[in-house]
Amino acid sequence: MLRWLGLRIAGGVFVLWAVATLIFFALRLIPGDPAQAILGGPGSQASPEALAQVRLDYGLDQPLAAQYFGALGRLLRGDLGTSYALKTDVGALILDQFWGTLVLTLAALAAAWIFALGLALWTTRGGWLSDRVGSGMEIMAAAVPHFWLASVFIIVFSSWLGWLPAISVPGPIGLVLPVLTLAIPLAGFLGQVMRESLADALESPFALSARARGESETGVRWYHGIRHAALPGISLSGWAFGALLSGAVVVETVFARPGLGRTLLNAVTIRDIPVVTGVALVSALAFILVTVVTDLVDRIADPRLGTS
Amino acid sequence: MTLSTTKLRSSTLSALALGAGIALMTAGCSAQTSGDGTSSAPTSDAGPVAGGTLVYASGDAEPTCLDPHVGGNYPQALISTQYLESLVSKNTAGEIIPWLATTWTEDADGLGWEFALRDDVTFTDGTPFDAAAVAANIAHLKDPNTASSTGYLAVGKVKEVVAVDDHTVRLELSTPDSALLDSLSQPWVAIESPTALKRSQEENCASPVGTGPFIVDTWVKQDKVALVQNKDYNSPPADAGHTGAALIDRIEWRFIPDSASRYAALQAGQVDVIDNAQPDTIAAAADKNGIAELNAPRPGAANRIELNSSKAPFDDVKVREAFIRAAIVNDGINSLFFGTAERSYSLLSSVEALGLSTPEYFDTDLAQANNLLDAAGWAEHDADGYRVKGGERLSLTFPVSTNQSIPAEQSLFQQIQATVKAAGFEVVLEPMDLSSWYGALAAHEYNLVSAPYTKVGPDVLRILYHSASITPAPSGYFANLAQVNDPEVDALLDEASQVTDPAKRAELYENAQRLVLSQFYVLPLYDQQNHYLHSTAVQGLRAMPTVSTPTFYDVWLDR
Amino acid sequence: MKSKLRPGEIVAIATLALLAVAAIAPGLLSTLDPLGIDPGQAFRPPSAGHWFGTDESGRDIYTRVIHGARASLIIGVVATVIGIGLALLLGVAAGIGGRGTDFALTRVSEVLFALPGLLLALVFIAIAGPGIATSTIAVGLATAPGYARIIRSQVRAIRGAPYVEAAIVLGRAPGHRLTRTILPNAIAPVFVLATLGVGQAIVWASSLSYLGLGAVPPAAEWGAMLAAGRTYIGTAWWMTVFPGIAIVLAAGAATALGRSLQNRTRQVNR
Amino acid sequence: MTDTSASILSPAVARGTPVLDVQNLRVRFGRGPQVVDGISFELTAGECLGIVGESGSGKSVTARSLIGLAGTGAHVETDHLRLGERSLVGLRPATWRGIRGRKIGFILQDALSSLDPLRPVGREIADALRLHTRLSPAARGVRVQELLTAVGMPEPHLRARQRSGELSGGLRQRALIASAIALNPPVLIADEPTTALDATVQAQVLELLAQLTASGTGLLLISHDLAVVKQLADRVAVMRAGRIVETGSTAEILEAPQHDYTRSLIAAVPTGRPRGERLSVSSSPVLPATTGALGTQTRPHEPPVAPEQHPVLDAQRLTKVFRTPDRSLMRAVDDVSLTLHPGRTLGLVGESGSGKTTVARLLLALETPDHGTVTLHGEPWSPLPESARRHRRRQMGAIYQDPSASFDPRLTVEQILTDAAGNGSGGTRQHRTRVAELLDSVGLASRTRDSRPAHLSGGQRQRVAIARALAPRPGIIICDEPVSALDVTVQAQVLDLLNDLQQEFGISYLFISHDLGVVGHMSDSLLVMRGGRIVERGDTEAVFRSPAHEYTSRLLAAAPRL
Repeated sequence: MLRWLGLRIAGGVFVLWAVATLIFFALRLIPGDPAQAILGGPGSQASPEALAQVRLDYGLDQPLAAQYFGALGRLLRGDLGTSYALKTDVGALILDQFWGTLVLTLAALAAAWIFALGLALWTTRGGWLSDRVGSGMEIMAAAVPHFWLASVFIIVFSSWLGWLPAISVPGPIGLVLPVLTLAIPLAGFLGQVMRESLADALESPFALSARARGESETGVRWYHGIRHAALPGISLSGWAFGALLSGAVVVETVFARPGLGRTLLNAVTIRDIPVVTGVALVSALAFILVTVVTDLVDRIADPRLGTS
Repeated sequence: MTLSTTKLRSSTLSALALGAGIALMTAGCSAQTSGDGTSSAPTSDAGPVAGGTLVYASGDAEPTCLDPHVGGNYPQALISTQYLESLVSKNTAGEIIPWLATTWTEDADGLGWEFALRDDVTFTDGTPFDAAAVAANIAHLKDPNTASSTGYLAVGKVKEVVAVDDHTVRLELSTPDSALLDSLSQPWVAIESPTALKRSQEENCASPVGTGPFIVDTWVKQDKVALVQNKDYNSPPADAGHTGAALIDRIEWRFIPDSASRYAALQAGQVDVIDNAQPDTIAAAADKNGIAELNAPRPGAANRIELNSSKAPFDDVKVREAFIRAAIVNDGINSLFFGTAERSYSLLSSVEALGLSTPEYFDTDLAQANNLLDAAGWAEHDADGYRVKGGERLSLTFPVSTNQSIPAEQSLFQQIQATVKAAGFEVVLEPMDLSSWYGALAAHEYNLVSAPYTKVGPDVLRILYHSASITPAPSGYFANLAQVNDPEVDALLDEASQVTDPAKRAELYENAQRLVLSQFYVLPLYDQQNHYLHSTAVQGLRAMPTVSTPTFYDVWLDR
Repeated sequence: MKSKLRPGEIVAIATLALLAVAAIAPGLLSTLDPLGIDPGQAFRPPSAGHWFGTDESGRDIYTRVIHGARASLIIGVVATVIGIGLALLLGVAAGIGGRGTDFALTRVSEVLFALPGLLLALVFIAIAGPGIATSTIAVGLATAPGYARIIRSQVRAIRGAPYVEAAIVLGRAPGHRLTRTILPNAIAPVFVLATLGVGQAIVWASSLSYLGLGAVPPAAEWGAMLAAGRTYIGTAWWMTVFPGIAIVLAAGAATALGRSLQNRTRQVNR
Repeated sequence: MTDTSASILSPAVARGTPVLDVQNLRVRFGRGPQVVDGISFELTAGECLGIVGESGSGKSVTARSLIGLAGTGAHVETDHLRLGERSLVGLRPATWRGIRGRKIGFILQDALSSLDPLRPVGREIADALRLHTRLSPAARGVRVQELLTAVGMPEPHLRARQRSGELSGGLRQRALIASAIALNPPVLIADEPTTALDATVQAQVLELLAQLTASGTGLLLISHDLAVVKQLADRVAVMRAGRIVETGSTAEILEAPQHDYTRSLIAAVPTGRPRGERLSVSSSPVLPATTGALGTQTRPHEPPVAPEQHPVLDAQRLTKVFRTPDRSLMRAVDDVSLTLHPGRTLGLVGESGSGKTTVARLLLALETPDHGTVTLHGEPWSPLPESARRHRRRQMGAIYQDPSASFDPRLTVEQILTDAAGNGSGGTRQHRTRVAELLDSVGLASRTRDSRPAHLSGGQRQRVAIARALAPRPGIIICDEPVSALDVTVQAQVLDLLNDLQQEFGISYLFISHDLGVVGHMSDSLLVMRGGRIVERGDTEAVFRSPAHEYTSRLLAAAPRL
């Protein structure tokens, strides 16, 4: 297990390096002068002297290779650089924004899990109709764009009913709509997978064994079904987390929540390269951690994985 | 008195219904559009109450720096109006009035200005306000490291700043500048504490220090800026509603980019004031109790489409006229803006007293457009119904900034696209983000473009239509997007910027405007829309007559 | 094994057939001009004259939804083809290559996978400029790593399958095994994957449209219509509801069909 | 069994009392045919009734119907169904649940899939107690320990916390039995309880079941394997196509079978049957006949080629080391040498995990040996680069345990055989003739040529696999467990077919199986493998007569025989 963990960590470090490299060179392909982005962004009227000064200060006059290794060196020391637009430390900036997104995505992941599992347990093999209805709901949910769902929620729950705030407010109440918006499409995806796995489990010999032992259908679902339905959900959680980060870009914009998604969108719009790089690295890191954790949970939940 | 046409219309209607005089007194029964920069909210019977927190929701991009010297855009002006003050201000009649400067005189040759400063004002960090502070601010604006764009242009002609004594400052100019007072009234040249300016730019951006009624307390990026009351405040402009400290304790300045969320938050009571209100919500809010509107068109240029005359096909005035004659704008404005915007036939905002309105150049006439195009050699049509000349399709590239053009405006462009098709124009709309949009302009990859420009006074004409403004900054940016390169226009604008005689100045500007308009460089649409919706609990809200930013100094909360 | 179509499959196939008609011959379903503006008729709610109401420029939304099928389906299909095409290159190369190739290519797709899809799309659009073509490619790019993972495991599973070993025992050369045995078997499930992907690609592209980076107005495209109508959601719900339903129906029908194909292949292989 | 376990395991019913009485049980699914078509039997306390039948005979559905779990869409009817004095007809679901596990215990075939792989086995056993008693969780834990001890589970407290995947097959089956007998049910239904187990483990489990009947439980033992049933059953019912064709005491059935089908079942058992004796009844209506050019009833076995000739395949000191998931090294094959002579069959027997499949893969050069060499027809074979070997591949064929996985799922039988027969593309007359020839030689009807293997029966599939192996006209065929997934009568046919083909074509077989009976029947000489090593080798008859190694003796002793 330790050796496995070590390999995973080494793999993670490699992925981080590759992400940094990829993003570094990809962002160099974006048309536009980084010095311009530093000096007030598009449309500003920075003087040639100021641009020259900035190129010198930020090392933009150096060859690309030197810039790359410089950036890599700083990265190794944990320095993500300075935001072009905000002139602040990217690491600190991202740290500020990270928690909001983390809370949002983890809450959405949990909610999606509960919805998906609940719906699957409720409708699978409850008869032809309920199975169809359940799976239809999942397919529909998975096909709903976040921004549309968010709008509908805002209109219904904020404007018409006035039950929930339309924008982020402190406390859990402000999380309800953003989390629902992120969770429902994801629940559609997870639900489809969980339903399949649950249906397999409910037809498997061990379920027959349990019934032969006198277990009720509810009992079979509760003691056996849940675990098997959850298993593919756990494996998918790494992917789901990445999808949630994408969704967070939209959801944070609609609900005016501070967070990495909004930071990313702003940074791309104004070509704030260090911030884009930083967000990419942090998302990759978060993704790697989540994957390692889910793999770990997978292995604990399902000993078959360790041996096969 | 400068009233917007909107105001004129609504008051006229009211007057017809209720009789002159009473109409204005009772206009507050429901929320109505008023274009004079004061809110239409019903006035409360109770007197002003001190205290409370106001939540403001901005739809603009969050500024990257709270110091409007750095860069200098409208979102910065909006927020800095609450904590920074300028030397002079303007009243609703368009006259310059004292603020941090009490009196001023211009030298006979127009090359020197002397300002007497208030001697009882202190910055909120304790630094006294004096002549040295003014000098430090202008130096800060002119320092390339500040990277000022707007303020830098405003003080462009200031050669030297001399502190005559502690509370008298003299500005030496390189050439006379008739727009100097207008320029100095803008928030982008507001006066900041010289002590604070000595800090790093990162620090100064996060908490600029001024003399205003509020103080920047904290800035949580992507979330909000918290402003707190300046208890020792004593320097309101001459047209303010009261003296002493502001009435509310605190402002939470939030950034809600999504217009539907913003309006929903106002409806649900999570925010008190929103800006960039969309036309349909303004119309909807008019029927709602508890929500009022503040309409404050921005000064400077009207919103307009500029026709790039530097390259084919718009290098031919006939083609430009044909386009303008073919474009049907009014129907779209009526339906898309729900009566919240009035068609403009002027280069300048309706709040600019010297604006020239020429509806005669903008009659739509498809037959004439067709004739003009035939005459210009675009006589053939291709299979899709577009005109062609020498194998080239009459195609116009129209980059649209999704950050700057609101959805209704983007829809209007689509309608123009559809209507000019009847004359055989193909318009290719290219929505893009701000960086790409500036990139397209810098690369001259456009035939049509709509770019807002806010500046106090008619001097904006010089920036937008003088041939010198075709020369790009190092970033590639240039303001004369129609690429008007007319020595006659240049001469008129140069002279107007230097004369001191108001009548002469007005005449010069009128001639310049007529020249530009008659050559069909520009299709004016409407004023730069600047609508605010607010809860009726917000009392005493008004927009500064300078650049129409709302001020919360007189505001109190009737909750 | 041939079995009768289930009602769900019939509904899905009927929906897709209708969409195909709309995409190929929209004139059969609506005679109006999807781009024809009429400001005097703006913001009309659904009525007998305008089944789905009109939009902010007085265009008939029903007509636009019908005409939007082509653009949206093209976006969905092209983005999926790009995504799966890239994934095939990556996945197949990883699946059939040696240990080293597999390791390297798996890391590559892991790297892409570790980046949120929207980030990849945003960066790509920033590089290539916005528009319908770039956003389609961006969606393809963003979805490729996910497909690559599935295809790779598919190819590896097939490569280790007894029937491939049987081909070795029969003395088949690696190239022969690849083209005659591994690829044909690996690609079949990819088609299923593709039907699932089309719906998702449409949803992705609509999100890019919402962020202002998608299809160019006034082109009738569902995502762009949805994004445009969202501004008026409080006052003209029909502007978002109908294109929204179209997206959900198209994505849902494609997904439903994909899933039932998946189930059928599974049953056959059992 | 210890004293404690005896008390734990005795149901409070006197021996000889009827515990289960079934009259005219009929089951069908939906509008389908009767899967179970009117069967009747009675089970008394302490008695074991064996139900023997092949796949599709309806024996499993019968078993499930008895506990009301025939499955969705099943229509179950009986004249009467009594558990002791109580009728089980028309019970409500809740009442059924009170009976299952408490009054009737149920043991399914494969314990790996019949125990939830994600839950500790202790919990699975405790579930029965949770459902039917008011014991506290702690008390349940104690009882689980007792039960595990009673079923002979070593280190019960440790095992209770493990999941089924972590247990060996035998221990797993014990855990499953423990969960079924937790409430001392008077009736125990065991559906193929030992099918997936190695012979030695099977013997242990059967012993455990015997102890249960000895303590008074009525056992309904369902199996396809007469030899297994013989070990335990007092009476046997032979089932076929939903009906009981013959019933009687075990001795009567085995020694004086009345029905043809029973006779064919008995005849099909290879254990102890001399080499060359036919096992199948060619007129058997169950499957397409194996007649044709090859079909004669019996043919005395004569090695067609003299053993002095050069070996066709020779392996010297093969060693293969694998890395296990926990990174330790495992010598899967350790210093194995073997020689295969022309026209002869070399048997390789061993239990699961003994390394016999790895030997097959080394010989087929699908794995490269870490040490040792393989020589084919006197020339080097492995290790060699694959490209040097490829053109000689056609000299050696292979047949696998699971034929369905070994066919490309896209291909039809004809395509598979055409592909195997030549390197060119199919469709020519020559190819069609060859396919017809191959189908004929394995006794498949020519209409199967357009089917896909997935749609054929298990026996037909294995015949296709054999046809494919024959297609390149190889001199050697490696058969890895070729019959272990098949029913006895089908197994008999396939084994006969292999023998016939050897007679006709002079093919040499390496015949690998865990089933000593099958290997004994098929091989001229024999290798016994355990833990990667050959522990015994020699002439088959000699080994059976006087095994030299203790392990071989144990295997021989454990193998059920008629």
